[in-house]
Amino acid sequence: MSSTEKFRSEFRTWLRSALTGEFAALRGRGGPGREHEAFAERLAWERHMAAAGWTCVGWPQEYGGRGATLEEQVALHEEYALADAPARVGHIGEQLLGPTLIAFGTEGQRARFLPGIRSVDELWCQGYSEPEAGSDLANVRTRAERDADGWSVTGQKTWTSLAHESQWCFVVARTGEGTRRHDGLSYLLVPMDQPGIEVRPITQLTGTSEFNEVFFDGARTGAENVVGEPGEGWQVAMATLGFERGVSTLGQQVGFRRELEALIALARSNGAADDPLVRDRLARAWTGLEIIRFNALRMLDGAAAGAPGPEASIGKIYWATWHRELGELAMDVCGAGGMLADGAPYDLGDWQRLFLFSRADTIYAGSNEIQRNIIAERVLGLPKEARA
Amino acid sequence: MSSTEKFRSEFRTWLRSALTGEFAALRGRGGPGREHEAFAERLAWERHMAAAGWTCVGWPQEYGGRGATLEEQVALHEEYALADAPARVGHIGEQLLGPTLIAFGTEGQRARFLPGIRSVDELWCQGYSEPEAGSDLANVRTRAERDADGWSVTGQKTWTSLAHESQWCFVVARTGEGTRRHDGLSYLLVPMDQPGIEVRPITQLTGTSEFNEVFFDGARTGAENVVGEPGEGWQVAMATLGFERGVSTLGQQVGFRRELEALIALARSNGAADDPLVRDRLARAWTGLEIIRFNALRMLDGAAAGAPGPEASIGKIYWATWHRELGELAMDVCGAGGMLADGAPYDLGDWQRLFLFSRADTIYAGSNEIQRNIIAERVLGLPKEARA
Amino acid sequence: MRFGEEHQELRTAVRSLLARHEGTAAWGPLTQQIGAAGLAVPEEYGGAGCGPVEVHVVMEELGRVLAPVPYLGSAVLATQALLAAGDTELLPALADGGSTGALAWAENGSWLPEAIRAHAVRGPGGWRISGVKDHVLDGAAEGDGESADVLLVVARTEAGLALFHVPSGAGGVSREAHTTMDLTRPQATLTFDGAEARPVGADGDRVIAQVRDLACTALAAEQVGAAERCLELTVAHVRDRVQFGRPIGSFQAVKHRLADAFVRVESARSAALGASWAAADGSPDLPRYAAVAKSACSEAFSALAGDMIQLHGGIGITWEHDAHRYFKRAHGSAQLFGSPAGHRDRLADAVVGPRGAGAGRLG
Amino acid sequence: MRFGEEHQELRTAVRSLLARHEGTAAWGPLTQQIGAAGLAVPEEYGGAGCGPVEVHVVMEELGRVLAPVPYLGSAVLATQALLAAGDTELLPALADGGSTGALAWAENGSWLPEAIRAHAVRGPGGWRISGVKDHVLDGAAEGDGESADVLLVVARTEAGLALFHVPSGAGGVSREAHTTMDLTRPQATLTFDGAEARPVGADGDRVIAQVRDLACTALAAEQVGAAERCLELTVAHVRDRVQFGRPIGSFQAVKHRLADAFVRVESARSAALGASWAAADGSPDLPRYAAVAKSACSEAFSALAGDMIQLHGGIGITWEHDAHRYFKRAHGSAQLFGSPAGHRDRLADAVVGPRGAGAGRLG
Repeated sequence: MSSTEKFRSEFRTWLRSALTGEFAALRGRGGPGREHEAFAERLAWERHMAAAGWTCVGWPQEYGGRGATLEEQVALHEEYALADAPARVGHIGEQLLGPTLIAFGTEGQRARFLPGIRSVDELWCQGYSEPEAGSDLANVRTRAERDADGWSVTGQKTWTSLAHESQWCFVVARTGEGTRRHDGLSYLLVPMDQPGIEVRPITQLTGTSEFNEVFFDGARTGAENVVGEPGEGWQVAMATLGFERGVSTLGQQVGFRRELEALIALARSNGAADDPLVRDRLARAWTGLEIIRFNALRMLDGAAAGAPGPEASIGKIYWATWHRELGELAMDVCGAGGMLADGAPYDLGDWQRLFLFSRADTIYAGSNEIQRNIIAERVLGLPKEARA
Repeated sequence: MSSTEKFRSEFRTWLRSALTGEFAALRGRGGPGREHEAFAERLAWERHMAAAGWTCVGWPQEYGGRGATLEEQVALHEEYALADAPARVGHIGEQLLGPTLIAFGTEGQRARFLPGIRSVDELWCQGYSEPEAGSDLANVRTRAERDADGWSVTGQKTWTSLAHESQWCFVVARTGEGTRRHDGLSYLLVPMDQPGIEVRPITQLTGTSEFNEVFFDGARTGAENVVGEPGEGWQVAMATLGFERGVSTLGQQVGFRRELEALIALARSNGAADDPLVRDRLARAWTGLEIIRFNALRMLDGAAAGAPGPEASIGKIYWATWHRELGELAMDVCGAGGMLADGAPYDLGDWQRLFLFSRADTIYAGSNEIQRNIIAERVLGLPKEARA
Repeated sequence: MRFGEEHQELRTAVRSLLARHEGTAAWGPLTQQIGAAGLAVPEEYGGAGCGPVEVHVVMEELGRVLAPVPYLGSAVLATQALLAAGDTELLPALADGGSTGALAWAENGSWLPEAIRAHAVRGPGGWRISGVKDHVLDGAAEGDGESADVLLVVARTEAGLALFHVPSGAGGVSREAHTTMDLTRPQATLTFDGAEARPVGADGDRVIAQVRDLACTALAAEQVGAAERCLELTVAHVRDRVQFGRPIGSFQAVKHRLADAFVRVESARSAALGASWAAADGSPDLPRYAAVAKSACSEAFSALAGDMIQLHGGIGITWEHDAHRYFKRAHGSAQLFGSPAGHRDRLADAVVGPRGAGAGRLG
Repeated sequence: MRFGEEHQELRTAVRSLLARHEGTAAWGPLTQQIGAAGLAVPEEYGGAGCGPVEVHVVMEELGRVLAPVPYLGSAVLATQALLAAGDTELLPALADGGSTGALAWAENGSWLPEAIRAHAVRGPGGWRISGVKDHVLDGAAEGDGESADVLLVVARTEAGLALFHVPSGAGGVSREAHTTMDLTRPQATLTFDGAEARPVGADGDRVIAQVRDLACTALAAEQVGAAERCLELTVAHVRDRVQFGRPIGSFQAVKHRLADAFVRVESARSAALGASWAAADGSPDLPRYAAVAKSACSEAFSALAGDMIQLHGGIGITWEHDAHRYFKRAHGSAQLFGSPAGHRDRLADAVVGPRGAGAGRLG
């Protein structure tokens, strides 16, 4: 048995025994559109995982990880999804901030923050997007001023998941004077529980709120809480995005597979599977799913797997578009019944949530349009767009 | 009976009696990919039509036409196609140059050229595209110099249909000094039978040659043969393109309908019609065909019908894309047999010709990309593309 | 296929009324001031004696603002069913908006006649209906709202399909209001358990086929209006929204996408107009054109609503922005009266001929 | 799914050889210098003992230049059929390129086993085959060219399908060369009328299923190579070609289209690699992966070849430019061994389960 398979088997065995008792009810909870579901219980579950050493497995051992290989991390993601374990709550710290600190942080920052992430005692949220900046980090308007005591942050962030539940936020703010575009940005770590921060939920098209607006009005953080050099936060922020598009997406195809299998089961039970057009689309969806998996395996096998480059854009466009189309197919499998919610006031069914939420897939974390620009310019070497 | 229906019935009756005897064998000849088929016979047929007063019916009576309404012209196109009459040879003069001269020509030009077009004694070809200019008339490099005796034209045109068969060519050439883009172009009428002109056929992807390159090396034409003011040829050329996208496309859906009906008949006979995916695509093709017809009827009914504006771009994108997809569907109806030609050396079947030729539909007469620019900027009012 | 001045006036009147009266509050003024409910009803029954072209205009305008009024359910479905069946009694109240009608038609998610299992039997006390009807527009209001008071039901009899009127307050009728994903178009499930019923006219197969064609035609017009509005709002957004130092509407990829969207909207409009004019002319080709219009306009509206969300970026997936309302209406209206694929299947039967092998599910 | 150094070397060797030897002239050097025909043949039969991954590399390279060599027909179809059937006698000649093999398989435009009507009967003088085989790659050369000399035929016997060898020069065999739309891949129709035949191995059903999977996998790799080349040539063209005062490759609509094309090519490559590695591993999932690869790569290549013509504009539809050759190969290779829809149908049977109602035509 390869070391990956040993790792897989060990985790599977642990999961089987752990996801029982009080935790058994958590199976399948907290998925897309249901992020707030049983939050406290999921937090408890994740701390249970941490205690057994199953969080942050990809981190080096010196920072509390297991130094797991990419193959092993994928195996863990797969087994986690196969067990129908609940959606993670500490993933932003584990998958985004942790690797960023390991790559760019000071030893002091690592010592202060990594243990809390690993033990799931401190949750993190991401302060990148702004209402006027959209996908363009160069347009960030949130400002941070350095004074005797540290940093004072003022501005507005949006599309911040888990802002209500998090203790900390990593914020990209403008600190350089008179500069535009990528220069003069800094990457700050800001505590959430303070008077200078207000969180307002954004109600989404499902009627639920998984994202928030976060208002900073002279919010404070210590002088030591800047990652990388002040003014060079863009490089750090881009690396974090690279982590987001890299390792964290490798396991997602397991979740996609479960969605597709559930959809096929629905189509079988309601007769849609006898419709040749639906069958063709289901087979097409299956084809796309295998390609998502092979795309991910190629990234894993490639030298670039550790530091995802423009190639990651292929995977993002492909799976985002695939998932959106799965939502459309799901509604066609549902047929006319897909018009009706499960109940009042606006309790949508799983397939409706998929249909609606998957519209965000091609927008967030670098929209399809942004990804196409990246591919065209960085991979194909086509001329840059003329700028006004 | 409406006047249109009377006109239709009169033409149908004439066609039924005329397309007999020696002409009966011309049914269905000369379609896309077969433009050279039975050319002399088709010319004779078209002169026969002219003698009966059925050419140039949309022209005003004073220029030899019947002043037929747009509805009547459509009816004529429909009946012509329904009778499976051979592809026209004089259409470039009748539909493009004639209306241009009527709108922009001098009385002398009208008197000199319109009768020959109407009687089909003189055929015309179009000298717009150039190898380096592509779809952008502003990049025309062919030059015309004015001297004591008239104009001397030097340059190269391409994608010129019927150049071998035509007596005259309308040419867009640069006559202004040092100017770029749309200024300084002139619209010249140049006789083809002279030493300064050489015609070379372009072999296309079907292995046949429907288009030509035309080389002008000091080709001569008289001083009187400029349409509109010298240097203002762009406006004239654009109006001609408007005629091309306007009236002449109104009847084409009849030909499309015949193609689709033949494809359905093939699908019925080879069993493809039992394939639900093929059925769905055939029904989709039928839907598109009705939309092409309704698009054309709306243009007819609209105030803009006389001078097609940017709305014509809708029709062009729609039918070109539809026709290209019909070619793809045709090959899927043919199945594996579609890989084999009818015979050596490279005698393709009708469906293969449709498949290959329809790729040109989205390129010529304003590519889909050009049409999208026109719609975005002129109809939707979106900002112009930044220019280098 | 050209609108006359009177159509433009009607359009202007409806549009300005809908700008003044939002939501369900528009229904009163629409019926009383414009007589919208009776537009397509002959004058002798209290209507304006107009027809499908005027309905087309009204539906386009209602679609633009996703007006949550019972026009489609009452003024199109119920009214056209009564007209097709030759009723004279119930029409006046529907035409002046004093009553609201609902047509109980679909069963098990299908609007195909062969899906109808509800049956009516004639007993000593008259006709009695039993069965379960889905997706009844305005069939029951949620909470304390009002439900349609003129209830029409398509049911199977020994002689084939027939249209019935179930009197207000009849026993054996239960109405269950649903929460719909598209909150602007209420639907109900109606259950009949030996409910008292009165037959309306004869030849229910013809009635239901005609109602289907007119309903699809009207709904296609609504889809065009809504799709057009998606395009307008999106064009306005991309002109205003600046990213990377430029309005995003100056990026060619955005421009071309919107150009394609324009082609899609205008081609859908052609399909819808073609069906509306065929309906006005009483063309025998209406069934085909209605299938063309319903399938093409459903797909165009869905595409436009999807483009609208994508090109609005993050704001497009919030509840505050209207994009999601159009997106949900696009889904619901595509499913209503049969999916695009279902209509193409019907079209294929007509233009390709029946299938040799067994047919698939014909949604 | 990572190529090793030896694969890169093989790729470089094939690419540079194909650059030096154009057209059919490449076959001699390919077989003699690189041993391409025997790559996937065990060493004891004169091959290199490699497998599907090496075949993948060669097919990608052949696809890039649309090399008109009998690799697919002889080194894949015929050779793999013999390997699957357990033949040892004919393999060496195919492996060293001394002979060229052809597999007569499809009938009536279908590669499905159930379409096979050719039958073999055992008489006093041995086995005799009768039937008509379509689309036999390299089955007969046009004019005076050479035809395959190792002729294998799949035919029905009382015990099911079986693979037969029809000896060179056997009576009752007629070969008709076709003119193909894609002139770079010759096809023939072979008619057998009681032709003498020798059975090769047993269990023809298993043999043909395995050949189908390996053939689809190899062809998918060829499609990826060709699609990649379409993209390269198109990217080079749009960088050079100036219109409206700018290289057309600087227009965002062109850039995004090519970005989508890149996603398509690379995703197709993932599908093809997945199948090749599964074949190399002897994975029981190969049939599913082969169907995924063949359908996805067919559609990707067709899309790329179409984009190539469109983005080249007028020059793209001339005979002089290579675009049409790729376009025709895309069509032909999509049809070969079953259409994309046909493979998805097979996939649907596996992952969705059998249809309830009667199935449609399974191309």
